[in-house]
Amino acid sequence: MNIFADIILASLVIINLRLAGSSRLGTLIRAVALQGFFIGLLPLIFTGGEHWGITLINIAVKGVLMPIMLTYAMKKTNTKRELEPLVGCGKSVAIIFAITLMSFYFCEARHIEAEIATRLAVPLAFTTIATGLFLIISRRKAITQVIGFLVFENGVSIFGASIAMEYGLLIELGILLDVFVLVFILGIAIYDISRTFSSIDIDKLNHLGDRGHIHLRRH
Amino acid sequence: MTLSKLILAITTILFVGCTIHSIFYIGFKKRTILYWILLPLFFAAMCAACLIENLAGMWVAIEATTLLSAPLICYHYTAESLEAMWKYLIICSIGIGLALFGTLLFMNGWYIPGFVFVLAGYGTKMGLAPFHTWLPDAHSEAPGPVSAFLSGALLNCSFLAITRFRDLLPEEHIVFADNAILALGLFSLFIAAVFIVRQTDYKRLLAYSSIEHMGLIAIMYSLHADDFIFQSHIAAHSLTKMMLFLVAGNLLLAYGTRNIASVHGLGRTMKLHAALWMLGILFICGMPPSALFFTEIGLVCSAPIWVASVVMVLLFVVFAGMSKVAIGMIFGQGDKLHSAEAKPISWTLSIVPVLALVVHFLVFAILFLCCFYA
Amino acid sequence: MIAIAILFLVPILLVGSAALIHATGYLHGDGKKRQGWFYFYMIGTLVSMCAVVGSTFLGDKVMTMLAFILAWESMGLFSSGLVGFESESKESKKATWIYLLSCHAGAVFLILAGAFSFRPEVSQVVIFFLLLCGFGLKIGFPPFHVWLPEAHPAAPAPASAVMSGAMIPLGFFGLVFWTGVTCETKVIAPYFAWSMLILGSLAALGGILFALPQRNIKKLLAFSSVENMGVIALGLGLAAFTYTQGDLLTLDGKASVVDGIFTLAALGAALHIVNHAFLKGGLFLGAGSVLRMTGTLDADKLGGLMKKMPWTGTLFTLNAFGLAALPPLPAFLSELCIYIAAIYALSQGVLVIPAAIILIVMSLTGGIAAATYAKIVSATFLGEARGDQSEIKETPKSMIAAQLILFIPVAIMLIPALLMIAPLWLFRRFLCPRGNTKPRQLTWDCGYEAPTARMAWTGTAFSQPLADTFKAVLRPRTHVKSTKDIFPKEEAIATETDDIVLARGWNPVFHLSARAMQLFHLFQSGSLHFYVLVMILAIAALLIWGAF
Amino acid sequence: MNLLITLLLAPLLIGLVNKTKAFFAGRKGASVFQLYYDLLKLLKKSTVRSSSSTWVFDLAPIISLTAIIAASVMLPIGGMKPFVWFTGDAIVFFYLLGVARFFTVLSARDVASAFPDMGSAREVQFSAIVEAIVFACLAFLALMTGSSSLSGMLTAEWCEELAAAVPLLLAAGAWGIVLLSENCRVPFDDPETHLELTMIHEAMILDNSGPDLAFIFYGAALKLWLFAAFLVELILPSSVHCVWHFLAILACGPLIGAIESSMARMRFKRTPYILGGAAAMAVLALVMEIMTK
Repeated sequence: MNIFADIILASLVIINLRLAGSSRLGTLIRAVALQGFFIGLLPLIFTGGEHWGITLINIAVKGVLMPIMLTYAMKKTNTKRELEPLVGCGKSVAIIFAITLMSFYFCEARHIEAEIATRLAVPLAFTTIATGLFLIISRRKAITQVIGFLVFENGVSIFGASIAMEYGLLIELGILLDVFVLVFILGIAIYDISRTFSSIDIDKLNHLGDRGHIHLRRH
Repeated sequence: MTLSKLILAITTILFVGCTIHSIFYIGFKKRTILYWILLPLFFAAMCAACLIENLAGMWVAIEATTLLSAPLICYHYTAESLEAMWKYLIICSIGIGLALFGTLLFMNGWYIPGFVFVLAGYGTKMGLAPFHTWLPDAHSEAPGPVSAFLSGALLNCSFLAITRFRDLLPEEHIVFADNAILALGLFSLFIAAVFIVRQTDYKRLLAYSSIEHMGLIAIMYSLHADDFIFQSHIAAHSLTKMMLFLVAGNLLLAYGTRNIASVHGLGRTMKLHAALWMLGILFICGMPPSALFFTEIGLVCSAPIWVASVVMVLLFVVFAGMSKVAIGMIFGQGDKLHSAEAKPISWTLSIVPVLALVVHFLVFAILFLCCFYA
Repeated sequence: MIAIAILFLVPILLVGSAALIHATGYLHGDGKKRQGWFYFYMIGTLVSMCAVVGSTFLGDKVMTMLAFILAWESMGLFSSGLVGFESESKESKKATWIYLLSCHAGAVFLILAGAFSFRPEVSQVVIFFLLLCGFGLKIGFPPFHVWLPEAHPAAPAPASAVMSGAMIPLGFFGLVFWTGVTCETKVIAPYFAWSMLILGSLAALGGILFALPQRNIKKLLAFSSVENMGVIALGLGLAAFTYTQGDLLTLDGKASVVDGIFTLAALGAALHIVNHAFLKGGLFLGAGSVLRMTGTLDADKLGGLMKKMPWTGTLFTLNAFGLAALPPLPAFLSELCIYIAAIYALSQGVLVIPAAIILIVMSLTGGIAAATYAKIVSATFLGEARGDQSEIKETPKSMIAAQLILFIPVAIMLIPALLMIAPLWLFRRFLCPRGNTKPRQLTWDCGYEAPTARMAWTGTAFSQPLADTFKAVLRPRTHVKSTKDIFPKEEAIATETDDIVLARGWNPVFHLSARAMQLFHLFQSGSLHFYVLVMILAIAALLIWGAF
Repeated sequence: MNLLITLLLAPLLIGLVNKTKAFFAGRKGASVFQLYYDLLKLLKKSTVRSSSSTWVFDLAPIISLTAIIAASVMLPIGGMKPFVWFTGDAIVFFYLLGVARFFTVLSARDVASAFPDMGSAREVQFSAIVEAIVFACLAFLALMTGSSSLSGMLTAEWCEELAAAVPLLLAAGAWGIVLLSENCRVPFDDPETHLELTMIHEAMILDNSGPDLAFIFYGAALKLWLFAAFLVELILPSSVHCVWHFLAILACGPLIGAIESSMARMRFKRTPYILGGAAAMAVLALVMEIMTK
């Protein structure tokens, strides 16, 4: 089965680069949906087809439900593109590529793949987590940040799947539910933010902080 | 008493206190339904976090606390509170995600990186610097009882999570773990001190004070301070901080501003609240007869010399910042031009703070007397 | 030990009760309405002061230390309430804050010293210096004296009386007691003696020099408290120096000499504590009476009060006379003991250098002190009124009664003095042919017919020549409004003397450190991107640390 | 015995000073006993008091004179034991003079006039510094003689070599300056001027009259005597017969007169420098003594 796993993991690398390189929100959502779909498949492949149920739920939530919600939020807030990312798309791709190479190199050098189902999985998990965090740091739109968070979460899932961790069904579902609710709340918040700030630029969210200014606003 | 039971008890007491206070502070209206649904759920999630032994299960519960408390923070539904909620959600979720990653690494036998991610992840939730950045925003924007609950209960629960992982570490890694906790604790203390000096917002001030105490708790834990002292510190901090946040909420209600410079002469306008505020701030700074006074002395006695010195200096800076605020708000009539008018507030709002103070005082008086005679 | 405790308890109780009696008259208006708080703070302060003394009898070392720190801290807290009791303005709030901070800083040093005293790896010298800082903050050794001239003018007068008369000397009590508990005499005696000598000299000279140009009565008295603490420290220091002579003695057979020096110096210091309590307490109460009746403490705006307030004026004058340590009043006796100890040491050729320093420092201090008290008495009570005083009358009886309580020791010593001046008085009264007649005339003033009160010198002007001699230290700020036109117009000059240690030492340090702290405000800049970046960097740092 | 002589002869010293000054000025001058006549005349007059003044003004001359007399009780002259002596009486001696000054200053301030104020301000300026010089001298004496009482300190002996006498001479020089300053003589003060602006002591007592003024004059004369006696006892060995001691004290009168006639009063701003010089001399004497011990 490892050949399938390797194919999936290799395509995940490409998805990561795609995520870093695109400024269209639609593309990003589609990429993250595809990523969710592949990651949903991973446990199935690694464990030899035991957990059909959880796989289906996973794919349904990560590959379908959440992308739909994000698309809905995107339409509601009328945003199509990530206009001025803090790090440009070309540079982003380069950075993610460098991170990918580095994590592969480190994992190879330190021989930590010994018990892992496939030697690609651990470096890929690192890369995906890094991509998610990178998106959160370098993108301005609230939706992109949510996408970044999803990518980050997916990275953790890759790792979880690759070490064949058995949480038990309940906890698996719990984790999934938490992530889902989180994205749901974030989606609502995006809508509220766009209404209150008339934009979903995260840079507009900088009223709070300690820069010696005085809060005189009344509630 | 084990730590989890203690934290469970504290959480319960705080829940009772905050609920009673909410009856007067929030009231039952149509728009407060969500508040009344989420508050017990939030409490339930915290109880779950204390009770579930399974590490991944605990993770689920703690993530649930984030989700359930986020709308509570956004209760006022202003631009600022929305911003606070957003930051809270993003930062804490990343933190919690890291904690999950850490848990996985940990379970797979990679203890050091696993512990680092767990520490960072739950440390985010606990408010250890430099992962604390959501905390001042969320605490200052949430309504009084919610801030009290967040600060007094939630932070402890996350701390509990860290201790569980620390206990599972094999012998050879414990030194590193303790050192890492100590470093984060000291840094939290430092960051709190830095932001408390010249603070302009009294709720943020309390938030930073929470960071300070989380730092202290981390330091005590990492130095294997006496259990009694360590647990007393947690309990006393939670009680006092609840009282302070409730009083701060009342002041916000009366003055309509969180700006320290606009509040003057509490001693003449709101006598009871002035006394509560003064006592609360003195207590949280570890002045006698607060239990924190004894626990901080306990810390100094058990810590290495340089840690003790650094902690005392930073605590002094914190005291300098907080006492300046207390004096500025309580004494004098001040400059009429810039000060806000106080609206009268219901006496019922002072029930819980007074009770908290009395309980704190009584419980610890008895505890310490017993301890000394034993 | 009991004797020492009584030595400190007597001032606490007597000054405390006098202050409570005085407060019944002193509090009025808004203060009267809130008098419950005042008495709460006051009694709390007094009780914790007694507790400080009492805690040393607990026996067990740990318990004693804990109880002492507890009492010490609560003493600071209660008295901070007193200092803040009348605060209206930003300045007085700042004074309260500075006071609270200095109290707490003292406790911090004590906690550290107490905790470290159980660690064998910490040297006793370190512990001693921690103790010195902790108690020096209360005593008011430079550079830790800064709270005194801030807090005393802000506090109500009865509170100042208690704080200055009874609370500050407790620092010596604590210092001696704690040093005794935590350190070995042999090891620490030279450090103790030299630090007392140096700090005492600084406090005595610096205190009185800065007292001299002050125009606020209570500020002047506060600085003079620093001076008196310096004198006590000099006495203690000389007594401590005798311990450094231990070995030499047995060889020389000068044991009795050193014993004598020790006894005299320690006795002088102890007596001075009591005397200072009574005299300074009385002076602060008198200043309070002046404030209560005239509404100001600015000596340059007062004058001629003796005619309106004869009791207050007389008591204040005699107390000031006493505190200038002039014979035959009690404070002179205590200083005399220290002087004799020093001069005896010199004549016997032991401890020559400290004794010579003490002699010179104390004499210079005494000379300036006399000038200072002459200034404040004459500017406030003598001469002509510098404003409308038609409304002013003598204070309520309770306030005078309170001052009379503190006047007892002075009164006892005044009896021989009165007997001594009696012959000359009788001579003038009965033997001079016209000694009985008392015609009154306008002040001669070189024949000028219409003198006004503004022609007399103010207190500041009076002290100016002497202050000018020491202007290198005092660094007064002078505001001149002069005209360079051909025809004279209105001109004015005013000088102010700030506490240079606060103005040029602590304030810049505090401001700079606050500025430095603001650099870290970057951490809470409000940018979510930055927050997440910091998190990742921190994790990376932790991982790297863990990897090694 | 010596107390009686002191009390009787003190005004004569002032008379001698004035006579010498008159001689230098080419005048005949008043009799050397003029101060005695003045005192008698003043005692017969009535005292006029300023309407601004209080009991302080009334009692100050009495207190001052009492204090100075009390001090003179302790001074040994010519090897004769004083009336009262004890360890540390030197300190009481100078502090009693301080009492006299304190009340003189207060009474000057009590009349609310600029001239006495001016005088008293300068008085405290000089005396505060002088105090330190005096005590440095005392420290030196105590160290040198090994005695802590005036009667022991003021028993000089013939020195066998000049080097040993250097500290003593330094102290004596400092003391000479102290004498001039404390008794308000030129170059610190000019008692004879007719400009109140330039006087110290005389300006302070502008408003005193009658017996009060007599007390003050007598007290001033006594103080001059005491300082002169101190100077004489400092350098004249006690083995010399006591009559010579008294003659030496009286000889200080012409000496002071000669100094006063040969120089003018200094600017007030400059006088602290002279005092600083005196302080340096006293401290130097003390340090030299410490080094040799």
